[in-house]
Amino acid sequence: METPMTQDVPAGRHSAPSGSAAPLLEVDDLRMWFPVKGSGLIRRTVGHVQAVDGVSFQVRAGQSLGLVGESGCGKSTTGRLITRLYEPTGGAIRFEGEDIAHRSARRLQPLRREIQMIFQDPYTSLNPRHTVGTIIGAPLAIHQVVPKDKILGRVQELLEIVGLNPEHYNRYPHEFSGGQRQRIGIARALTLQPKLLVADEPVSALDVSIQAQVINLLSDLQREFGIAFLFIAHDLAIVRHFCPEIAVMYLGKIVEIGDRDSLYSHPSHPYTQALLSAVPDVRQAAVGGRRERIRLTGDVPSPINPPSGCRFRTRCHLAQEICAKVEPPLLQIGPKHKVACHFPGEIGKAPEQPITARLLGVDQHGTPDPGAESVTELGTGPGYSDTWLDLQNRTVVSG
Amino acid sequence: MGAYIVRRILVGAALLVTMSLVTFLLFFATPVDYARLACGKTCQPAQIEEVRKSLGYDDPVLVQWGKFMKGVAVGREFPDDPALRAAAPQLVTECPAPCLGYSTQTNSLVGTTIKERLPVSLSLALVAFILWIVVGVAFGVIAALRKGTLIDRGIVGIALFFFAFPTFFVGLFLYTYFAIKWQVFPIPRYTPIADGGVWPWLQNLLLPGATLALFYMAGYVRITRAFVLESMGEDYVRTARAKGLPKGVILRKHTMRAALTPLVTMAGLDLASLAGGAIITEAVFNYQGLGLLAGTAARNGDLSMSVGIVVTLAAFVIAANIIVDVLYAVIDPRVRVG
Amino acid sequence: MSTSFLSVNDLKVHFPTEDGLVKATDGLSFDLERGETLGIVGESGSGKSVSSSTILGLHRGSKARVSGEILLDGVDLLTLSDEEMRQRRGKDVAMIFQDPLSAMHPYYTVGNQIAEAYRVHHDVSKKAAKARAVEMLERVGIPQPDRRVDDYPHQFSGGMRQRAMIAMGLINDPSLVIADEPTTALDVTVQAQILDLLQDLQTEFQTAIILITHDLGVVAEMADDVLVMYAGRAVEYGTVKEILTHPEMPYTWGLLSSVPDVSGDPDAALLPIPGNPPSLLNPPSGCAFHPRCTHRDKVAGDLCRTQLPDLVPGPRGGVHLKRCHLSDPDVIYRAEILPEIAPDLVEEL
Amino acid sequence: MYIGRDLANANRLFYRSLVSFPLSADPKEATTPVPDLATDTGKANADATEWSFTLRDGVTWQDGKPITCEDLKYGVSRTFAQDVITGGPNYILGYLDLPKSGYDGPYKKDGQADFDKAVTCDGNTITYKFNKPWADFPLAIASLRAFDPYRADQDKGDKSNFSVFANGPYKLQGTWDEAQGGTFVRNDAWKQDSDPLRKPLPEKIVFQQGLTDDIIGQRLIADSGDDQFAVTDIPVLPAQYSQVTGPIANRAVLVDSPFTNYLVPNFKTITDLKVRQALLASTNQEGWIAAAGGDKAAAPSKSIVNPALVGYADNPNFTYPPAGDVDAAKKLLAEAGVKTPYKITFTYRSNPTRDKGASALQNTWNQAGFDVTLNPLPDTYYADIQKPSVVGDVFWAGWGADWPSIASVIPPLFDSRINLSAETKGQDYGSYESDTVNKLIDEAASKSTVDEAAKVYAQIDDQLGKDVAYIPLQVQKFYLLRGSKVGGYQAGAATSGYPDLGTIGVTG
Repeated sequence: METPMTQDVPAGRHSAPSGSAAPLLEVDDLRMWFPVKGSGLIRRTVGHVQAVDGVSFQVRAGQSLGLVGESGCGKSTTGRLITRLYEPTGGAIRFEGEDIAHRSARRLQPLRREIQMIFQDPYTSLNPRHTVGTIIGAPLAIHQVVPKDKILGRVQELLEIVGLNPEHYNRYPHEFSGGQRQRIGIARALTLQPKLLVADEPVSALDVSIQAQVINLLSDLQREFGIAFLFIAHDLAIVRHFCPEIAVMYLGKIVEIGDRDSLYSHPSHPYTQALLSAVPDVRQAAVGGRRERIRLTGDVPSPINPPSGCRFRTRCHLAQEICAKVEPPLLQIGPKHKVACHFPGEIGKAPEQPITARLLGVDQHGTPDPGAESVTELGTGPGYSDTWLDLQNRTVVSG
Repeated sequence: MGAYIVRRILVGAALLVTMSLVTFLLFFATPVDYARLACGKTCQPAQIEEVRKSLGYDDPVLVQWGKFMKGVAVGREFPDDPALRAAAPQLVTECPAPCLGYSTQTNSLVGTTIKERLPVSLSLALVAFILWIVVGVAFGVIAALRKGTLIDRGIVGIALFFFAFPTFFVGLFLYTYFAIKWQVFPIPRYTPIADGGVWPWLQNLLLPGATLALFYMAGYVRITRAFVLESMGEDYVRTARAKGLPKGVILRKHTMRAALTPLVTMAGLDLASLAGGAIITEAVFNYQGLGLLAGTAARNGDLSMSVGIVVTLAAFVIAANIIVDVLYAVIDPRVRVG
Repeated sequence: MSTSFLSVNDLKVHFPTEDGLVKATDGLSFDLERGETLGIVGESGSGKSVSSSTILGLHRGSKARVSGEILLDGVDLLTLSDEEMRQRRGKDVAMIFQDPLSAMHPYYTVGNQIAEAYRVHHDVSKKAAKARAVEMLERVGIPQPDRRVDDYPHQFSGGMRQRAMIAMGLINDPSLVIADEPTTALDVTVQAQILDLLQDLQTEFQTAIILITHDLGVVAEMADDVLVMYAGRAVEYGTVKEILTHPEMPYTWGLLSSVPDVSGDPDAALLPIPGNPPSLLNPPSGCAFHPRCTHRDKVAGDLCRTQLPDLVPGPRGGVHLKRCHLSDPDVIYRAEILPEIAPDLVEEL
Repeated sequence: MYIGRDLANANRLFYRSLVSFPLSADPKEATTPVPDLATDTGKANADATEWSFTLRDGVTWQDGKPITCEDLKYGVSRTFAQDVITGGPNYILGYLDLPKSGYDGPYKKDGQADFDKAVTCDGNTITYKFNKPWADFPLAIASLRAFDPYRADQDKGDKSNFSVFANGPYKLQGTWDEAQGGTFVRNDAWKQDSDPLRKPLPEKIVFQQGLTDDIIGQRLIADSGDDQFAVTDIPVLPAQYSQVTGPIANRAVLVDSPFTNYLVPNFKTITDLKVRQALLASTNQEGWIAAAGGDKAAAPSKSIVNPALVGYADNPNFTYPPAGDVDAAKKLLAEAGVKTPYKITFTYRSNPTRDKGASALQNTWNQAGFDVTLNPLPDTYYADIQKPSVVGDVFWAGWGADWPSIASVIPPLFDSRINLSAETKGQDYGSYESDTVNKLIDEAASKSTVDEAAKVYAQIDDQLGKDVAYIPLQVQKFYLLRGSKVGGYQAGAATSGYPDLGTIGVTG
């Protein structure tokens, strides 16, 4: 067994080391199916957009989980489910051990203080008719956490924290630049000292030079206040920079999840590999021309009728018969690394036989094989177990 | 699309039923005793009760509404009095389905009266509509193309001027000067096409039409101008320029089509609501359209007529909504439904 | 006298507004050869889009005051009549816009809009133009082009729309294509496909491409030359390799260090550019970047604030122009910037 | 048909009555009925409970058939079919000698035998039997159309309202459009020698309805085209008075209308006679009239009875100057010993003119020591103020007599027995209740001649004045324009102040 695998995951620069304590947020088999109405006389539900379909992950207190994927993969829906802007179709959202997936609006009220959201568009997410002071102070007033006469002081404190002039509390959003507006959004999210921030594309609408300012601000806040982040973005480099753990989503499912190093240096799902290879790299200037990359063909299929078995198979160069028949489980292949693929492996090292067949009780074509032994201890729930499948040796190892 | 239209029509019909009920409820919610009004000034209480009974106002509201709905569905007789029918059948009025009721104040079937009045309002609405659409849109486009110039400001200013003046003033002004003093136009009097052909019909409609059009025109000038300006700033217009298309083609094909689409909605609904009559214009020019009829019916407490008009107008507006939506789908492929 | 295919000399685009004169582009010069790509980078409002749409003559009919020279194949586009320019627009010079959903007319089919671009410059039947549109859609990699040609833009996916946009831009085989943020709104995998496509077409037709982007990664992989713009002016200009490996202007440093690197050290710092982009209405005196520049102390006196530096060759010489008063930028970059943003590269250089 | 001008026009053009008012400009003469279809003005028995008329020979309907006594009887009978034909002047229901409940008209014929006893035909002579004296019955016949003949075979019940089956010199051409009007042409079946009253003058008479008052004024002022032959019953608007000058003024006439405006104190709230007298004393008729448009619109009145009515006399109690006497009012309030300012609410039917008039009244009342709150009500005014619950210490009202007799003024307005009940105040808006007055009303009704009755009515009016049961405001005037080519123009009491279509011809 190679030593690096048994080592602790290198913690991110700004994040506290992960403990063994219960996670702050645990999402288990989360599903969000939006009904699709037919166009007939009676508008029957003719199908469902399977926006999120069986997603599981954990976020520990003060930690960051990055959620990446292309548009329509379900990452934003996941964020909205966790802030309970939607009620999920199925699965559990455990926040500090309690399932909040189906809590009533009234009982969610205290939770709204703990989980806050930062939005992508700093232009539309702030009410143009309210002053910045009102916008930031509103949560304080609603939740009655601070006496009325103290609200202004707290607002100014928050403005200072996010790097804005505290004297500008009586200005309106349009008087600020895009970056400043995003800071206002962040200040509003911080008002109630949340434990978890869901940041949905917090910088993608900003100019490059401003993006870095906001990212650094978020890092500082996380370090200072110990806030956990669910960081949703399509920019792989920014997610890598910000999050020590990252999940890659494709068509409503997590296809690969792991610590930063495992995922970016040893991506084992063909989709992750394709995604990473497609990112234009400024360092290529030294070499000139385009980088080698894995070309994906076609578009992302419709989430209304996703492909059978592995959802990525229609665009995958590794796909075989089994991929259409059996959905690959999210299999742990390292201490903090899981992948959902029948043929996982780093580029060029994919196995020729499906490694999952035996585990799933099927033969290598995906046909049920009663003789195959089913290995049940390799769970697919949220979090990581102490045992995993070593890809090179095809053995179960424990750390 | 077919299913969509059918569904919309069904929803519209349900809406009509609801509206008729609401009208009934509103009517009976007013503190006025219409039987007392109808009875006249020397009425004794017993007579009032008799009148109430003969008007059918003695039943509970819902029963009256139920009778109305039944009339719409299968027709009715007025008065619904078998004894009278046996004694003096000439006094009983048949009202075949869809029966909108019988007005004891105009002594006529509501449906018949509405049918008589509708062409007046429709003619007026149509002429006004054509005037304001043609003139309003044309000036709106000119203003947009000459944005910021004197021409632009002049057009918008004049439009606002007419908008600001009350309709009855503009109407009286046009009537007094163009018809009475200068006699440019004949004294307006509704002349059905059947009576004198298209020209007298139109000629008589020009003044009231213009009165109405002047009011609506202002809105259309401004909206057209805004839409055209907005459309001129759209990325696809820039794309069209980048392709090297000539200015005229860009204006016609790319700018105008997008700019005028939202007008379809406005225009359709405005036309539909005008079908219900423009009370003030009709009053000034003595055009006995639905608007005046509705006003009189409301004033006189003529429930049957009021309900009939409300339902007719609602039908127009609902129909216009459906047509506009369908038109929209034809114009804008994005809103096409499967 | 330059003999380049495209030669822009001292281009100025000024907009008189109620609040004053906006110098969107102020004294811009660059050259571009056939088959080559120039990347123009900068923040929003730096003048990159204005400059390129001026090349296309899109400023005509607006209040813009334009001066300088835009020589395309020796002809100064600014001296052409409106009609002459219109005839070249879309034929000799084409533009590919970002956000194709809004850049395409929602009411007309994709095929109609592509064919329209062809018919306006070629006297052909509608049918022939449509056939040509199908051919172009096929060339840009749209599956079943004969069927998709009758689709509306909203029925296309984002990537397909951008392909259609490219098909529209290239249908007349233009010798110069201006691509304005052609991949900004797209996912990375789609972006890669589009960039591949542009490159393939360029190889095939020897098209000169001006690629406007804020993504230095895209520039690194696509462009031969790069022009960095700030507040309407070029602040650094040269070959991609030269500029991106040895940047000499603190603004370029800022752009490089604001964006994390997907392949470098994951723990490298982000060094944001402080402050906000300047207003073009009232740009800072001297070097427009000086209020945000963390290196201005290294220049003697008040030079950065008072004097606009010229766009001149830097100390490394060659095709590398920079507009900065710093005398030893390369040293500073290697000593102060690189160790922070790419510690792994310090040794290599 | 129950609108003054329609009643008058109909009589002049197409519906003849047993007796009619003559074409006269003299008010006295114009309100004295003369024989029309009947050979004389009717014969009454001693106590005027029975009236007989004999039809003239040679009178026919527009289809040439003679008018019969049965037609007259049928016409009266229709009024009883209240379940089919609603509204209209229902006096006959109270007068005709019939059992209380019973007859329901000629259609269902319940109680027909009773009716046949009350109204009898003997050849060409019709006899009406009443349960009480009806001295001014001929006035009612001449004014209302309820006693006109009606052909049973032309009866379509309620739907007959706008159809005309004529027996006068004109008949309806085509149909009558209730909103627009209609055109009348000569009735060939009408014979001049059978009609002592009418002369066919114009060939054709076009009624145009629905025009706004403003437009009518403008058109008559402009006097162009067909408008030169036009007459109208719509008075010139005060705003247009300034345009009616020079030759235009020659085409205008100012006539008294049968309409009066008056105020009623609420006897339930203002119980003190002195307070009512103070109110009366400080009532500013002049201000009210000025608001209405001045002397072309109205004149101060001295009684609720219109001067054009038979037996009119000034009420001796209304002697204060038209502008009111504030000092006298102050004194009366002081005598009443009430706390001033004395709070009252003035309730009236709102329109811009009356709003102005109301504030003029308010002004002087306030000066006199009242504290007046104005309570303008919408169009449903009359129905509203009949309810005992509606707030008001003083109510505005208007009245026009149905026939030119005080019998159609005082009893309907002040007989508490027919008006007051738990649910309604009827027309007795002030809840005035006086046994004296009720008794006198009975006495007046028992008089068999109009003149005798008039004397009793004068007594009643005096009593009403003493009690301040009402405060007179104005007699409405009509300032009427006509086209320049209208001849024989006459408007007056016979036609309720409207232009008399029986005399109008065209000139030039």
